Amino acid sequence: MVDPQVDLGVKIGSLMLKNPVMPASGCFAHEYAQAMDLGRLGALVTKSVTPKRRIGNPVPRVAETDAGMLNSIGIPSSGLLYYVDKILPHYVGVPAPLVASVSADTAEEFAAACEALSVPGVSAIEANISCPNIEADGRAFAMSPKDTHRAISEIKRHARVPIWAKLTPNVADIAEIARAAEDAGADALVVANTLLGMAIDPETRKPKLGNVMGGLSGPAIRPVIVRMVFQCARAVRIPVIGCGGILSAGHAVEHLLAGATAVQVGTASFLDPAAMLGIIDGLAAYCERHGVARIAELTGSVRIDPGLTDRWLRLAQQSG
Amino acid sequence: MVDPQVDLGVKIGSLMLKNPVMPASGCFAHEYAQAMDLGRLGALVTKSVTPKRRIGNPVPRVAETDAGMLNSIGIPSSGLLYYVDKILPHYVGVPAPLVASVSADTAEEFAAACEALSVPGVSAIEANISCPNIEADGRAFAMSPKDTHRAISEIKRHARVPIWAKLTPNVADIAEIARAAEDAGADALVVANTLLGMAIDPETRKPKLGNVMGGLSGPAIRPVIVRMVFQCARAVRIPVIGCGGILSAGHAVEHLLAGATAVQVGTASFLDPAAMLGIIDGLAAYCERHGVARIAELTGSVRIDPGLTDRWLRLAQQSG
Amino acid sequence: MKVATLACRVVEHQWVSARYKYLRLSCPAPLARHTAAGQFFQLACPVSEAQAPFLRRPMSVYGIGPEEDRIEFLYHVKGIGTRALERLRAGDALTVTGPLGTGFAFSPDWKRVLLVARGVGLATMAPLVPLAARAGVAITAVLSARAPGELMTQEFLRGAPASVHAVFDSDGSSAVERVEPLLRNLLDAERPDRVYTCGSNRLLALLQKLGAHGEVALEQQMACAMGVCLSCVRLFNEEGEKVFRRVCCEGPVFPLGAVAGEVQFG
Amino acid sequence: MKVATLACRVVEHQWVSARYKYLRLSCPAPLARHTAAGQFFQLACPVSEAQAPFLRRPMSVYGIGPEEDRIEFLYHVKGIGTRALERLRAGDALTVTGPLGTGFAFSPDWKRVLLVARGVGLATMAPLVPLAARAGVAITAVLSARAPGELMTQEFLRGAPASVHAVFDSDGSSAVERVEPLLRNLLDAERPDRVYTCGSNRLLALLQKLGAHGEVALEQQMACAMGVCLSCVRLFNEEGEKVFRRVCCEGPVFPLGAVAGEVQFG
Ligand SMILES: Cc1cc2nc3c(=O)[nH]c(=O)nc-3n(C[C@H](O)[C@H](O)[C@H](O)COP(=O)(O)OP(=O)(O)OC[C@H]3O[C@@H](n4cnc5c(N)ncnc54)[C@H](O)[C@@H]3O)c2cc1C
Ligand SMILES: Cc1cc2nc3c(=O)[nH]c(=O)nc-3n(C[C@H](O)[C@H](O)[C@H](O)COP(=O)(O)OP(=O)(O)OC[C@H]3O[C@@H](n4cnc5c(N)ncnc54)[C@H](O)[C@@H]3O)c2cc1C
Ligand SMILES: Cc1cc2nc3c(=O)[nH]c(=O)nc-3n(C[C@H](O)[C@H](O)[C@H](O)COP(=O)(O)O)c2cc1C
Ligand SMILES: Cc1cc2nc3c(=O)[nH]c(=O)nc-3n(C[C@H](O)[C@H](O)[C@H](O)COP(=O)(O)O)c2cc1C
Ligand code: FES
Ligand code: FES
Repeated sequence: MVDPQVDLGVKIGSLMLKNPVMPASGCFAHEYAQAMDLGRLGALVTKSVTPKRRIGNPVPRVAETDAGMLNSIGIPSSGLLYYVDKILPHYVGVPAPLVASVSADTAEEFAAACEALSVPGVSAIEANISCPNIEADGRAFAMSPKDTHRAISEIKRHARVPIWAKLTPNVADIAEIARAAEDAGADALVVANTLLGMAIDPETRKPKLGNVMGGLSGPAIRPVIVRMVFQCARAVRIPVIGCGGILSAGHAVEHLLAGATAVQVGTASFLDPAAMLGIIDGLAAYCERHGVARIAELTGSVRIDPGLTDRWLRLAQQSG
Repeated sequence: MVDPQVDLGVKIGSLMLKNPVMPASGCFAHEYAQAMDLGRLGALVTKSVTPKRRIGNPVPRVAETDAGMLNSIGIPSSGLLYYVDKILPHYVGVPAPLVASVSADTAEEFAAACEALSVPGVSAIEANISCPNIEADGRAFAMSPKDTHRAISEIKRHARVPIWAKLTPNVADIAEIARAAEDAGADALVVANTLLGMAIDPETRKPKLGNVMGGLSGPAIRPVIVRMVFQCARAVRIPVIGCGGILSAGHAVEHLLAGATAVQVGTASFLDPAAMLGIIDGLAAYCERHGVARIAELTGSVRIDPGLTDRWLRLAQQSG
Repeated sequence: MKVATLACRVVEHQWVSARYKYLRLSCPAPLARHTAAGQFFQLACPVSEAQAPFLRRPMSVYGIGPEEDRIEFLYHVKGIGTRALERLRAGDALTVTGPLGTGFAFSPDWKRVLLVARGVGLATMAPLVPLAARAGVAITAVLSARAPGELMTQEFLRGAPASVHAVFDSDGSSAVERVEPLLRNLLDAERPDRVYTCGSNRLLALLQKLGAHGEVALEQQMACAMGVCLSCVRLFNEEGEKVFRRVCCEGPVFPLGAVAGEVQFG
Repeated sequence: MKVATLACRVVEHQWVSARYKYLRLSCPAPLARHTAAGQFFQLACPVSEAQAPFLRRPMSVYGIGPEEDRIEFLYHVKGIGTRALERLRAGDALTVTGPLGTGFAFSPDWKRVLLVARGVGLATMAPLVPLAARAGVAITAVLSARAPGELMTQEFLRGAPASVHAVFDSDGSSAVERVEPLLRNLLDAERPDRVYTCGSNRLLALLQKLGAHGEVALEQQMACAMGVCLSCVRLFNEEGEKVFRRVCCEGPVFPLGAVAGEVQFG
């Protein structure tokens, strides 16, 4: 189990987590209490809820790919009232802060939903601004710095708990979006949601997802997301929570070194529902092995040799 | 070998290819003649050349990832003259059209390079507009519709062979870039280059690439690229050449069904230098097995059930 | 914890027909005690150069015990994952997660049950056979297959007494028009306390049409298999309304009558 | 084709020390005829749930023949790929691509060669031993290792006669200050026609300092291993200029004197 010598605690703004490992939204629910002690997690993050009831996308909703999977669940939701009445009570007494993920169609609906979710039992809200903005032709809020800024500002005006902005990786310049979210008052960033992908069965010629396109997650995307964590962490002062492709403690360390303060684990839990506990134990073991007293020291401590490219280019002068 | 019954030929604008399989730039050179008959390929695509001599990036230049690899070779190049004098002659007599890939720092340099490469022995030029545009702060040309349009227009004014525009997947809306390239006169699109990524060794804390960030290729990226091929093919009338994550004939079929007219194979050749021949044979076998007389029929023929989402939503009305 | 991920060992692994394979595992936990008929496990099919199944594969328990660390599967070698699974040799390791899902309802007080299975559906229903046999509940089985060689009656009954009706595609006896009177007669004549079915949408629809009272085990594409990801939904009629239910945790066993017609969406 | 991808079979596979393993393959082609000392193969290390090496692993041929379908490797179990490789059992399949690269220059007319090896470097130089032995060229070997248990003199010479000088980290005899006079004496006294080295940058630098005439086998991260991807470059002095050369095809064997000092870039 966790070595008491190593301090695994991290701070996400005003929120203290006993360790940096939490689930990714949509990849966790109270049913996992059947497979692990939820109280050992750094935080709990629930599936995105929408203000209104939604049915979700046609099946098949998942398909496997090389070192990853596609999903197009489509955020089925029973609405906010159901969430507060029926979902939240499952977590009463679990000694880990609960983060409610929210999706909405407009900045105003986002704000109203976050206001409604600023209730006891909710320690922070994760605004899934990777979802379509119907005022921008269905383009995700987080695909535009302007829409990001508007949504987060509106939310911050109404919410009474810290707001984490969950970005989409389907952008050209994630640092620009990160700065817009920070400027609008986001308390932390979650980097990132899934990469938009598609797979076709060559035998049937049919798309593997009922919804044709869906989000790619799992180890396949980790290099892309680690790069974005690195870029965002250098662009903002608020904490970055890394999310993408983490199966093991080593993968979590990679995110931390790139600049993440904490990490979210999604797809890995589908392969083993208790995967997060293994990652927490593995992080403690890693810190011990490497003489790291506080895991927070790892954040952003990738060892980049700043002179390398210069030395290399100097060689170019000498070489014919 | 290839079944004579199946017509594997495809047309990329005015260029006829005897089959739709060609190498991806940077993943092929004449040295592969030691491992296969180059004449069996649909076309030959050479490593990007730059107008001037370049040394390339520091080592390590490659690192493996889950179902893929990162590279930051950095386009070392001996310049155009060397290319025409020393590289082109290797392919004289190989019965497959040669496509020269070019990178340059500005639209003007691109145009001049493409003019200089419009020589006998070069059947088409692939403009690698995924490379940094120094007039736009190093942002790749293909990250902006405007820069794409300017570079391709400039190139088209000077080149005397067909121009393929190779797009970058590191964008929010690839269809927009595809349309800009088509409007500017591109004869075909290559979709796409590598996804920008990064990997860190948790043990040494060092980036796995000397250059810190690099391009992700291999099966890990196929779902993202297939989605982009699908989006581009629906956005333009010029042929789309799919490039990303193809290891097998089945993967090539996936690209064709999504909308590609031909495919490029990169990373797969590093695992087996004769991989492309296996893919060609596999495509012939696939066509035979599925009663496809002409492989060109496969292009864009993914079977999408247009009524599915509607039927699904109708259910939503009925359900509580 | 009710659900665990366990590194098991292959004890036996052999072909039972051209396309079906039998697998017996030894697990580092007394799984047999906690596993019920109709429940399933997620199997981590081995990864190889040729095939790299990423998601786990859901498989019903085909047999439970008698040793408390033993569970058995019977599966159809079909795609990437099962082709990889098939290669395991005795002594090899296999990681499984479970037991998962809600199994069949069964009461030892019943007199007779009717089992209607097709293809690999019999693997899912097989654990009902020893339950019934041990309780002295009579078994009638209607087994449907492509041809006599694929019926696997032995594998289904494993020595238990039952009245078996075999129907085949090869001689036309499995056609709906011919199975309908057979089932109608059995329901009328034997008045089974419960009907169970698995493996065929046509048989399910037929049993619904005949108003049979019982349960069906369903399948759906899964990721988490624990009710978390919402990928495995199917449509049901409940109190006059259409509702989605998660096959992995609200099922895979559902009341026969509740399954909505349009099961083959997508 | 000079270079082929071949599905081989493991004929023998065993530990020769705590960290090194010996592997003998049977190949579906008469590889022994076309493979020269200093050349290498790309090995497709097996993929498993625990580890999924994506790129191929370059490994020098440690032995060639005597049967024309046999090649041998001797490797250090180190990271993801070699840990996966290590698990192969006799009879298992292993895909390799090769032979690759430019090997050592050798002439049967020489009188004596000096081989300076450390660690797994001896695997790369081992095929020179039978070449020299068969041609009657005398062999002097300086073998460096962490401790006597890791020296692998038997594995290196495989019965051939040689004058062996062993040095160790454990007793300080491998320190540069102590190896320098040893090498200087050998070069002066024996006047070898050629010096070969592999496995240690310190030994390479020392031999360069001593003005030894000969060859070194280098390593570098690789992807294609055929000169195509430009990933495997290292820096060389050639005619007063610094130039990059591809280790995979212009090497892995290079003239001793040409290797530029700053070899550990990045
Ligand atoms: C609760 C449950 C119990 C099952 N019990 C058995 C059993 O006892 N014996 C048996 O032979 N089969 C059983 N199946 C079906 C079995 O899961 C599939 O045949 C298997 O997943 C196919 O995997 P593959 O890799 O060979 O095929 P592929 O086609 O390569 O699989 C690709 C993906 O589709 C999924 N998939 C394919 N077919 C099915 C299916 N019918 N249901 C759900 N997912 C599917 C796979 O899990 C995988 O994620 C069961 C399915 C469920 C849901
Ligand atoms: C031409 C050549 C011949 C070689 N011959 C031998 C030999 O005979 N015996 C032996 O034990 N080793 C040899 N090596 C080194 C061997 O290739 C590495 O030890 C091996 O690739 C490590 O793989 P891994 O998966 O265990 O380590 P990991 O650290 O997991 O490897 C990660 C990546 O780095 C690469 N890599 C790691 N170390 C090296 C290295 N030293 N050189 C090149 N790439 C590396 C791997 O190939 C892989 O792509 C040789 C290397 C080269 C270039
Ligand atoms: C089945 C599934 C459902 C998801 N649902 C949501 C969701 O409702 N809201 C959200 O913000 N992200 C959702 N995600 C994205 C994950 O939270 C996470 O960002 C992504 O999967 C990358 O992490 P991973 O590689 O660890 O899975 C979902 C992902 C999966 C696989
Ligand atoms: C080592 C390496 C070098 C590359 N060099 C170039 C290049 O010079 N020009 C270019 O346009 N693309 C280059 N690429 C990108 C490939 O052409 C291709 O777009 C990418 O690898 C995706 O295809 P794949 O998944 O089949 O490898 C390179 C890729 C790799 C792996
Ligand atoms: S498989 Fe995840 S909810 Fe059923
Ligand atoms: S490894 Fe590709 S050029 Fe050497």
